[in-house]
Amino acid sequence: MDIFDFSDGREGYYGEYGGVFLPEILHATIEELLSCFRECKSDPKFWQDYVALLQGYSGRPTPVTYLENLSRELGGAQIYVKREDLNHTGSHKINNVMGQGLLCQRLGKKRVIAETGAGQHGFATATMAAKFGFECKIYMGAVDVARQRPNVFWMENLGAEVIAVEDGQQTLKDAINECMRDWVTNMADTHYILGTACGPHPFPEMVSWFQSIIGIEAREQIVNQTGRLPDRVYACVGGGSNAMGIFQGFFDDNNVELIGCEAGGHGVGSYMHAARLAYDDASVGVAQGFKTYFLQNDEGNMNKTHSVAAGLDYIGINPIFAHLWEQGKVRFEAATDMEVKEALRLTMRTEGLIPALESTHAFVTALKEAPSMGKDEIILINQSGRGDKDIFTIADALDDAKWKSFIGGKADQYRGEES
Amino acid sequence: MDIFDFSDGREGYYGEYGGVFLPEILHATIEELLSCFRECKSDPKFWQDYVALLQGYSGRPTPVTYLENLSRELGGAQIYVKREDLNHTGSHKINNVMGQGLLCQRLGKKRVIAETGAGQHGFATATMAAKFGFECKIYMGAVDVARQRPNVFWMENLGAEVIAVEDGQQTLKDAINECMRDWVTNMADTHYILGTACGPHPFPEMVSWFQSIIGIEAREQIVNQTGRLPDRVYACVGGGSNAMGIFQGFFDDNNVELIGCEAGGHGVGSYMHAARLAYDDASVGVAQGFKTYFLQNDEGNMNKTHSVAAGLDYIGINPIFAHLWEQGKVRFEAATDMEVKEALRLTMRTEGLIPALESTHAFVTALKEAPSMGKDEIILINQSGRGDKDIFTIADALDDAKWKSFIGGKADQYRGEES
Amino acid sequence: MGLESYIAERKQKKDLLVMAHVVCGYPSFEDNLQELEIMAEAGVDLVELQFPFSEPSADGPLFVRANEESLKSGTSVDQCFEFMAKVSARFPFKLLMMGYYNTVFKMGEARFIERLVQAGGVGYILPDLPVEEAGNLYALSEQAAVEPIILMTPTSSHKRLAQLGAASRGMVYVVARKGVTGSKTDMGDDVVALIERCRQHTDVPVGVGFGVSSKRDMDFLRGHADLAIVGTAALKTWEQSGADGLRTFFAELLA
Amino acid sequence: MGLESYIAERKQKKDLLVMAHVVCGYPSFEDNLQELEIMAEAGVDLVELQFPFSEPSADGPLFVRANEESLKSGTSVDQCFEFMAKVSARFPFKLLMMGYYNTVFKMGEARFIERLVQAGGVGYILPDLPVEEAGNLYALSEQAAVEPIILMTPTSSHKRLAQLGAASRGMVYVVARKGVTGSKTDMGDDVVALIERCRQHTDVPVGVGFGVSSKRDMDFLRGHADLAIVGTAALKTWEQSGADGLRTFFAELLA
Ligand SMILES: Cc1ncc(COP(=O)(O)O)c(C=O)c1O
Ligand SMILES: Cc1ncc(COP(=O)(O)O)c(C=O)c1O
Repeated sequence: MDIFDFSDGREGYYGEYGGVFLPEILHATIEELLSCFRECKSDPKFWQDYVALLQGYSGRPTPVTYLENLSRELGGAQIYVKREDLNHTGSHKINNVMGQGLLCQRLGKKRVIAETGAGQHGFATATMAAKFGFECKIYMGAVDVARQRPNVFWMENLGAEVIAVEDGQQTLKDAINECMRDWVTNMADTHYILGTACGPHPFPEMVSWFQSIIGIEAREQIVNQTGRLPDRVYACVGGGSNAMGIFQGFFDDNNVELIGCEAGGHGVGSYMHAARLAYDDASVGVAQGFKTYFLQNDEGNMNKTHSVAAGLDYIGINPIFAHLWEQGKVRFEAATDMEVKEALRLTMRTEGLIPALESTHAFVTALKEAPSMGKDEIILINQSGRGDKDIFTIADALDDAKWKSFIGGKADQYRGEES
Repeated sequence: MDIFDFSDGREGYYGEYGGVFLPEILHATIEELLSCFRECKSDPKFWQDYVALLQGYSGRPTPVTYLENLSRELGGAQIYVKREDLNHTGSHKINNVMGQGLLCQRLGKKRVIAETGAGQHGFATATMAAKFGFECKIYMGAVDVARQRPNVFWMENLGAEVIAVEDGQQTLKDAINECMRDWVTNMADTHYILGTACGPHPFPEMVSWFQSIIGIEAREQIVNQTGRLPDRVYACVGGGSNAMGIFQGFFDDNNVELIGCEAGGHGVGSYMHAARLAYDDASVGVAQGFKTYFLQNDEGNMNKTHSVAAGLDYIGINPIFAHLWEQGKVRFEAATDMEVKEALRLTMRTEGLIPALESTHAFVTALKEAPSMGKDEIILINQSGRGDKDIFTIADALDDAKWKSFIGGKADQYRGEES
Repeated sequence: MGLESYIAERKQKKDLLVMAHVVCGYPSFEDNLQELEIMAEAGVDLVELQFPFSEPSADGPLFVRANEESLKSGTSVDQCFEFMAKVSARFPFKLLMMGYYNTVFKMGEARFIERLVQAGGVGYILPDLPVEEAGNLYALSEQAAVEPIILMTPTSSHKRLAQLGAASRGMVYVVARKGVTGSKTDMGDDVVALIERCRQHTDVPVGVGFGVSSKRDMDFLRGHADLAIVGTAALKTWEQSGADGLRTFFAELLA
Repeated sequence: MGLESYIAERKQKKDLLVMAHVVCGYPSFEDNLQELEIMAEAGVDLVELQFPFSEPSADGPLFVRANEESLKSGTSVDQCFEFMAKVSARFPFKLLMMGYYNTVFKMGEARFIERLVQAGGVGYILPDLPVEEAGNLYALSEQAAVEPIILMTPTSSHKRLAQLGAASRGMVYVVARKGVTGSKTDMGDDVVALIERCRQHTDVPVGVGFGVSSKRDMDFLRGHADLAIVGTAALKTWEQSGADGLRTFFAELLA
């Protein structure tokens, strides 16, 4: 299956989803980007350089780890984890960013902008910009700036300017709008490093292509380690880049079931979640440059979303998944905030892994399904990132008294210094 | 050169340094440990298992990254970095800990204890204990608990009990004493996972052996990447485990200069540092189970030490280095707190790397020496860990106003919840 | 009467028409009415009524906030159409719907055109709907005799302008500079050259917008453009100095 | 008179001798003197004077704090030796230096032995100096006729006990249980068996320490050990109930 073969359908469309819905002023920029991307994609040297860069800088290939303890405790399927958390900057986001960095070099642009939700994409972009010598501006919803301060701190120290976006819900979608506004002004010297497999064509395809390195590695690794293909592959889905990344390794394997795990937030019916496909609340619309399922009201205005994981808290699903879901090729489930907390606790204590809150959504679903599977069945989870960045959120979520009193003490110390 | 061939000298001695100076009650335990270790060391299968474990769980081999920008800016030697920061839990400490975990399994013990300074070793140990299913207690000086709270938070969430040691200077050495006290009581079922290449024999040898994986990989990688050996290799030295780890790859290469970088703290003459060999303030003594250079007064009581990097803030140098230094085989330099802050800033902005404060000491010395070296010369720095864990210290050091106001806001939020 | 002939008719009396802009429901529909009253008095020729949207990514800060506030106060699409109907009944100028494509998409393109016609609108501006995606909507528009206003920009290639020109009807909207609405444009040779380039590819009247804010800009555009499009500057004036201010603003602009 | 004959002599009058412990300079040398006075009155036979060290890793919490406080108040090795000289001149019991090897190492082994003899000490206990490392110090001690007190422990193998026994002089210190100083030991068959095991490998008198704190412990040890070694229990009593308490403590212990 080549979902990126548009020769039969319309360029940039996956079924009826995708496309380019942008102000006319960006038309030329998108054309330029698309042709540069086509050049890169058809140039084997580009991919080699890309892989070499990630090997040397980010520690790829990341391993696949067997979770012996959890598999035994749950008594069902054998559980394996693809360790994107071991990447430089702590998540899969670096893959896409390094790829777009190389592409930006080819475009001859000297400045990059990016939106970020959890801050991981911003962190990765700031890192790439430092390495490539690009000027860098990161747009981040003010709410996210507040809950992901450690990432903001690192971005700034890496030399990026971080703009807290005060519009709208002050989260990821608003940061994307703000990026668009920057881009329509500065496209001549600026490349927009979109952080996930959403947005106008060619972003979904391009980000998916860079992230496909996850699935290429993972397929080979799991086959080497277990002698066979997994029965199910789980990945969390914000914009869908890590999930597209790992799923692409298995698109041609008909017996491998692919499960996308969305943010269930407060659960079904709460309207405080970001489950576009797993729940029934989303409908098709056009926003942020593309057509897909959005959490929106009848008039097409976006609803408030919520997740304990800032990186999943997005209104739209990537257009490729909207299509694959309708085709029955990818199943969608949601994990609630509560379930995420429990699974995180369990994974930390049982395996010594600290998945990012985003990634933990994939663990929730996998751990729920593993017990009813056979001992000879194999599960692969994509651990898209590490939880270090979430210390404030996790400490809050687990209501850690010592952490709180530590923070109180620190605050007092700082106030003391001031006066 | 095989420094661990004791057939000519005394077992566990490096020149006149090393040995076992422990209460008689531990004699049998140390004998048992030594014989188990000898078994493991002579069993090629053990090493294979060890390497496989680290590959699958911690992402080894870690890459060697070329710092193109810094090399160009400094205009001297070509700078390469061994990326121990990409390990699971964020530092080289995991190597030793996983090795000792396997050994502990062989010993048939079910409980582990460890001291920790920066918290990296405790974090790694708690992680290993979760994975191996050991009960785990971590001793940490109360001062270090205060300055490394994020690591404490993770240790606890990984299921370890963390004890804040209130004795003495409330730092690393006091945590070691407390471990000894636990060990003399519970040795029957407890293995003491010492975190660095210090302490009584066979710890310096054993920790060095596990860490030698760094040097084995690094030598091969740098030769593959550059076609030759490096001219100089730099590593920071707390207890000396990461430095021993990388240096062992080059002990037989006479033209490779090895440079250990100690904590210069407030500088020469300040008596607020932990430079045992680079400065003139240490003398030979016996404490914490072994003989080496300690920062102590004339009567043999230990002096207060200081470093911006909790993991380097240790009174004694490992006995192997004491010997190699006297033999002129390893040069020692110190980096001050101020220099560390500058080098960290530079490395973040120029290369997108965030070395741990400990590792940054090696960067300081390397960056100081690189400009006066030839463009055809090669430098290899061991980046022993990542700086994420240091966010509070770095934010303090860089006096980051936004961070401080964020912490103030968090504290207010927590206080609000209470009332 | 179609948009193009309306413009032609008005142009017989003055050489540069003015299109103004109102965000429906911001600060309130009552305020909107007052603004429109002033515009009508001043002799404005065309008005865009912006239907607020939650993701106004082509708008600058002032309109972003206006969209947001309007939605917060409960503005619905129904209200916007009702308002349009009322306004078109009451004032001499013609009305365009301005908004984002999702508003149209969600209600259905056919229904949108139907309601637009019912409310008396003569066209629409959807900045995030490129011509490639607009085939069906344009066909429906043609049947209903309402005009899709196509945007031409400084970054459009000749080839692209040809394509846009071929699809253009009623008028084209020439975007005077890169960026979003709301900041000042340096009117100069660039803008003139751009208008010339656009005219090579279309015969419909040319409006120029983005940053038009003063009599000077009007004088500059006269002879080059058919319409000057005034957006942010008017809203800023209304916010800062109310009805009197706005009256003065348009008086000076149209003097 | 050497330590062994001293013990033999004292044992003629009573069947279980007592060795007590004082941390030099904690709470102060004056307090130490008072404590020793009380010990002397009660008939204590031997006293360990602990020279404080910054890393007392074989000690329990009470002694750890005592070491720390003593150093903080400025106690020096010179003062400890001076104090030892004064005490040995004044009291009937014999004195042992107790401390960590670094104190000895830093001043030089020969000098240490010299000063110990000058101060009237008859031996020393260095818990972190294993016999393997003690060759030179033991030789010097033999020349000076002071005794290194060797520790035997519940974890020592027969082979190890044989090695320790061969090196033992003056007396051996049998550690009644695992752990550091300061917690209670369950005196029972294990302890008796341990003492028996130790006696198989040495002929010198046997002291038993770690957790000895009551008349019951004394009664238990009588007939098995030659000396009961009392450490933490006495210091705890002093801290909690001062001179009177300590007097009662030893009176009961030695009753
Ligand atoms: C660790 C991690 N996982 C997953 C996501 C979700 O993004 P995507 O669905 O594009 O992988 C994010 C986004 O920030 C993230 O940081
Ligand atoms: C990142 C890092 N580097 C270095 C050290 C110093 O230890 P060693 O000298 O044993 O490598 C530590 C100790 O905690 C550490 O955390």
